[in-house]
Amino acid sequence: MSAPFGRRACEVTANVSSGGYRIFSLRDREGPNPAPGQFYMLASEREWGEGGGRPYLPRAISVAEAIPAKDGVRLDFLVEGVGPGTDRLCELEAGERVWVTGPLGNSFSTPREVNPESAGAILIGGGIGIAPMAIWRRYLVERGIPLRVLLGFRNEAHSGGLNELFCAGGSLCPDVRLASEDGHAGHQGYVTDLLATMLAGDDATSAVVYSCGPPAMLEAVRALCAEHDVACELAMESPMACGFGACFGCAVPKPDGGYMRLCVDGPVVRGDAVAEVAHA
Amino acid sequence: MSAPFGRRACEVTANVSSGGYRIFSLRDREGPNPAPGQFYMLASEREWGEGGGRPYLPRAISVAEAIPAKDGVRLDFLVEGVGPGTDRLCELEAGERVWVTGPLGNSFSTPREVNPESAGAILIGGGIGIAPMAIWRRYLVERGIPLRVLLGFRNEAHSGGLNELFCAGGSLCPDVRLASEDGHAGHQGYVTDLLATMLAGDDATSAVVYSCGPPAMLEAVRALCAEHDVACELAMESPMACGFGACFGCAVPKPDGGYMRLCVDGPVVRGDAVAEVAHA
Amino acid sequence: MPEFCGIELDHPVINASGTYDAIAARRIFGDALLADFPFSAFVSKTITPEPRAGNAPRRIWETPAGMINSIGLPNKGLDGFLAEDLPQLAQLPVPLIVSVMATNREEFSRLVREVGERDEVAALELNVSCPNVHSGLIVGEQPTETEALLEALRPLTEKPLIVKLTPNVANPEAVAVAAEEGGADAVSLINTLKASAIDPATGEPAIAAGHGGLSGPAVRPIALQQLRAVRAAVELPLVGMGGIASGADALEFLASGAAVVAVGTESFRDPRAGARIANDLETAVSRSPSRVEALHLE
Amino acid sequence: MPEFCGIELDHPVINASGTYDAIAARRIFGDALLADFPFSAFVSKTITPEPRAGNAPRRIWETPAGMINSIGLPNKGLDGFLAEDLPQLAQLPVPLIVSVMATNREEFSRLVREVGERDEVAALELNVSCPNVHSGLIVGEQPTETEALLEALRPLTEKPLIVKLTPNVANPEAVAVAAEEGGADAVSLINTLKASAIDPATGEPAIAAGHGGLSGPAVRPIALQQLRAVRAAVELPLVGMGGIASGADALEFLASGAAVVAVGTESFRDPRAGARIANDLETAVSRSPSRVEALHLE
Ligand SMILES: Cc1cc2nc3c(=O)[nH]c(=O)nc-3n(C[C@H](O)[C@H](O)[C@H](O)COP(=O)(O)OP(=O)(O)OC[C@H]3O[C@@H](n4cnc5c(N)ncnc54)[C@H](O)[C@@H]3O)c2cc1C
Ligand SMILES: Cc1cc2nc3c(=O)[nH]c(=O)nc-3n(C[C@H](O)[C@H](O)[C@H](O)COP(=O)(O)OP(=O)(O)OC[C@H]3O[C@@H](n4cnc5c(N)ncnc54)[C@H](O)[C@@H]3O)c2cc1C
Ligand SMILES: Cc1cc2nc3c(=O)[nH]c(=O)nc-3n(C[C@H](O)[C@H](O)[C@H](O)COP(=O)(O)O)c2cc1C
Ligand SMILES: Cc1cc2nc3c(=O)[nH]c(=O)nc-3n(C[C@H](O)[C@H](O)[C@H](O)COP(=O)(O)O)c2cc1C
Ligand code: FES
Ligand code: FES
Repeated sequence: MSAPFGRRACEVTANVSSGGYRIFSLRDREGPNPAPGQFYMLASEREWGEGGGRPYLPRAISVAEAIPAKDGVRLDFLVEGVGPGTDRLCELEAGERVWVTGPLGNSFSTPREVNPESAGAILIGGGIGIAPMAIWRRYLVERGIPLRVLLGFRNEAHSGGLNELFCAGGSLCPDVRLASEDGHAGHQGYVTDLLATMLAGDDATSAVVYSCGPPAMLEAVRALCAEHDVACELAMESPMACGFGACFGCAVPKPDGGYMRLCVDGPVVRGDAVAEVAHA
Repeated sequence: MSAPFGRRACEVTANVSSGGYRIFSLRDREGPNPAPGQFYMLASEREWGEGGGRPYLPRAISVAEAIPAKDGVRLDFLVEGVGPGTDRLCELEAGERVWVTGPLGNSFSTPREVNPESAGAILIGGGIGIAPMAIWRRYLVERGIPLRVLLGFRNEAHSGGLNELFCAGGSLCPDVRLASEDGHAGHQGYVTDLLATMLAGDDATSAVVYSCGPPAMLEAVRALCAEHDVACELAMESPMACGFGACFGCAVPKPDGGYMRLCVDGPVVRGDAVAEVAHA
Repeated sequence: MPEFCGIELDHPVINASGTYDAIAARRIFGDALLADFPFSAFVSKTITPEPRAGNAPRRIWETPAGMINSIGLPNKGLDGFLAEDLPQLAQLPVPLIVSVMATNREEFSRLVREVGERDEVAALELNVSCPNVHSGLIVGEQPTETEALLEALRPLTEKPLIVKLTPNVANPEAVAVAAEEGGADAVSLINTLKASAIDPATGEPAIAAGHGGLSGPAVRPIALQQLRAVRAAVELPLVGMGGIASGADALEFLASGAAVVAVGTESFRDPRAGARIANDLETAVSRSPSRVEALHLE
Repeated sequence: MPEFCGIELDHPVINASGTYDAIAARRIFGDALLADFPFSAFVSKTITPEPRAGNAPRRIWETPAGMINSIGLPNKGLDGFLAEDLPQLAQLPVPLIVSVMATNREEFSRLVREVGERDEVAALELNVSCPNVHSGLIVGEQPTETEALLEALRPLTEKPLIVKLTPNVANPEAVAVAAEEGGADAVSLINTLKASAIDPATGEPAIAAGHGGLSGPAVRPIALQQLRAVRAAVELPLVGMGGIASGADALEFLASGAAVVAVGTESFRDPRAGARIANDLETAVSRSPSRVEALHLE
């Protein structure tokens, strides 16, 4: 389904703090229900490019949850303030308005769509990358598709969204396992350690892996899946000025040379359709 | 007395609407008491030149009243929103902070300083130009200097500051007379009509005239005073980037050719020290 | 109804080359894009004789009131464009202007000839910001190179030829005069200004190519001045661009002698910016009819 | 302690010519200005052989992330400067750099000779953005004019000569090379970019002179790119400026090869901006010592 043409102003209905990040909600009266993996280009109506200052361009943010209601879809976003744009989004107040373009980009494919033989899904998210995993998990659960979820974070200050997006009745959903670099919760170490163990087990090779997180993590996931010959879909990031194919800024290298525009050919990319994920 | 070196952050203590304009107050803990006629360069700490957008440069605003207190001087400003800078100042909220440089510029001279023979003062203000007249009137009243005040405005929507700055006990101060272009209050017509009548009377020629208002009004005042050989001081405006003599942007033509910097050689200028006041 | 090089336009706002991919936008926004097309003519991204992949990322960087880009002209090449893109662009409800660039006269000639003979194409824009492989000089920086190029291309098509000037010169008006003498039908300006930034996270250039071009509101005062200088020097109709983000901005260019304005970077912020600006212009004109005459907007 | 052309500086932040009047500032801010002087050297406003009143107002105009100015170099002329201003500037607690400009070689020579022989003066900056009255060419736009001027001026003083480049050229590096070959000791860049704006209230140019020069954060990416291009072309120490408003901005220039940075427009927003930026730089350096080496800030 196509996105409404142009940007529209949506009201902020809530903004709460969550383990170092913020979760804010918009009421979208005009847009369709987004598919898991899609993103929006967002810019607050005020204090954004006023007179052209920074933040100036809109920022790409994945939808973390979408709940249809009578008065439009409620869109939830998980954001980490890392610069002028995300800082401004973190400060949004209920009642103010945000320019929204989207939903944009492609979305995750079900395990069956990826591989008719597949037995289930492994979702692996890191840091702010747990956002699209939340809506994708809910979608798969609703369809009764077997899944396991691996979430990793550096420390408690980077564990935002966990409670709101992966807990039910006050405790972690049973399909979710955690890893933390400082060991304060779950496995001490990288979340990809959990994936490596899992892929080393027999049953996992028929799963499809879905991942979103920092580039180094995505690259580890891509390499692990390639090694075990497991299909994977990565929700990637790249610098985006427009989000709708206009600027060609979001180029991501393809394995055979050349580039794809991540905003139109992604953000969800098959592990074998992308070159090594660049990371520092 | 010199201004503190550099800009300082002052807290907004109030902001009220007044007949189409706004009056806001700052608590200045570091600066000296300003002299009537002086101005400050103001820029809100937030939403001003963020990333360099407009408003970008600080804006010159005359002090309308200054009340010393234990915790610093309370500075009152009367502003009309006419563009991004004044619009932002109009929106200031109590508790937020404003970058302040000043007090800057020179100040009015008492009638005796201008002319040892002088019997008193005539203050004539128009529109937003009534702001410096308020603090100057209070100063003269406190010193028992005889004065009359003439205030003019287009219509009620441009009469801001009148109640707060020129009324006592709910009614207009007895030394104040009004003119309005639409006739809704006082003389119907220009405030300079009142000045012309007054200067035509015998007693006024020994007065010193003080004026602040739109360029066309200042020019009318300057010409009337020159015609009647009455000394006058005009508080003028010109575009200011810095307010402290650095940019040379605030040039105002002198009668004998050449320019003065209004921020250092003004904003108060003797009527005979300035060329015809440029106006559209 | 403005008229530009004999082309009737619904309003004076078109897009800047390389800042709108109507084919991708249609996929994303559906037929609403066509029903409500934001520009009165569509300018393609610059095409080159052979396909190009474009530059390695990072390609874009936000700056105060603007952005730097070094995209590197990714495109399918002439043949790919004619076969795959042109039929789709022909479905747009507005006239089509194709932007072309090559590094020597023979290749430029091939582009102009093959693009120019297609009925779907209303005009060509010559992007002359590239170095001439024979002379080593950047064509658009040199009046003589520009004039020679125009003289070579002029006989090859009857379609209007628009020369897009680079702003990275001391006297853009000299290049505009050369374009006029060489037989151009219009001049468009400005392209981006050479710019760079350092990524604070690495201390290295933020743009992988080392530098790029600055666009957005930051450059508007420079663009307007170049437009005014060129306006004083040539008779040709001008397409003004550089940082236009509102109807008021567009009016500055129209009041300074542009026949048409182009919107680039602002479309990234608002995919319908072109329509918004055209609409604001119409309102401005109907509010102060005295300006209509001055701006030739009737 | 950075060293620049043999002058010891307390920190690498100086002011941009024409953006700080230390004499007026001292009158306004009192001796606090001297106690806490924001720059490690003071550059005077450009002086000319004869007094100038400057341009008619309106002289300044705010733009997105910047401003346009057309001040027109008001100054007391050489004699007035030496008699009235120099003694006061000599009281500043930092080395003094005097900016000079003339329209022919004889007058430029007189400026350099008479200013250069004053002990109070540590260095001279040559503002070469004016047209040569003999050749009609803008000196700083032409490598040959620049080199010839330097060759004429070089023998007249032993004080360092800094050449201030104009950014309104295709290849600032060619002019910098000419300055180096002519015997300059340093190059400073950028001066303002030609710019204009329309006053929406009148539909006429906002600046009375018709156009002016753009400065402020808007131009920073352009300035940085020109600095990098010049850095690659000459060995001379460089003074980098154009839109520097923070320590992070200054680091971009230092990381790109500037020996010293200059702050202009930002001082209008914050009279102590120079000190703030110097302080931010020091903090940045002490926080990541690995950068110190790269930036030669020790
Ligand atoms: C498809 C997609 C989905 C995303 N989903 C989410 C999400 O759900 N939640 C979320 O929080 N984020 C998400 N992001 C990331 C988010 O878009 C970026 O973090 C955001 O654009 C950063 O903007 P900023 O202004 O906050 O920070 P920026 O200032 O842009 O900088 C972030 C970092 O990038 C570098 N940088 C980039 N540009 C500049 C610049 N011009 N100047 C200085 N430094 C720069 C710096 O190293 C800086 O530390 C997503 C991105 C994409 C592409
Ligand atoms: C000494 C002094 C004292 C003052 N005291 C007061 C006071 O007490 N109260 C008060 O309200 N004001 C006062 N002013 C005036 C105030 O400083 C200006 O109105 C203010 O600078 C306007 O800024 P702005 O951003 O609101 O409007 P601007 O956008 O600057 O525009 C105001 C008008 O000027 C023109 N203009 C100027 N620059 C631009 C630009 N870059 N782009 C577009 N249009 C522009 C336009 O025609 C516009 O309508 C004083 C000025 C001086 C010099
Ligand atoms: C991302 C991007 C890509 C561009 N690609 C092209 C191009 O392919 N051909 C061209 O002539 N100009 C190109 N330009 C320049 C624009 O057409 C325009 O001249 C410039 O951006 C100034 O306008 P603006 O400030 O409105 O963006 C590009 C600009 C941007 C920002
Ligand atoms: C108001 C103003 C006056 C200036 N006067 C001069 C001058 O007299 N001589 C000169 O060489 N440069 C002059 N400049 C240019 C600055 O020195 C500097 O090169 C330019 O403003 C870029 O730096 P910035 O962006 O930090 O202001 C002036 C700039 C401004 C804004
Ligand atoms: S973000 Fe602009 S093309 Fe992808
Ligand atoms: S406002 Fe800058 S010199 Fe007067």
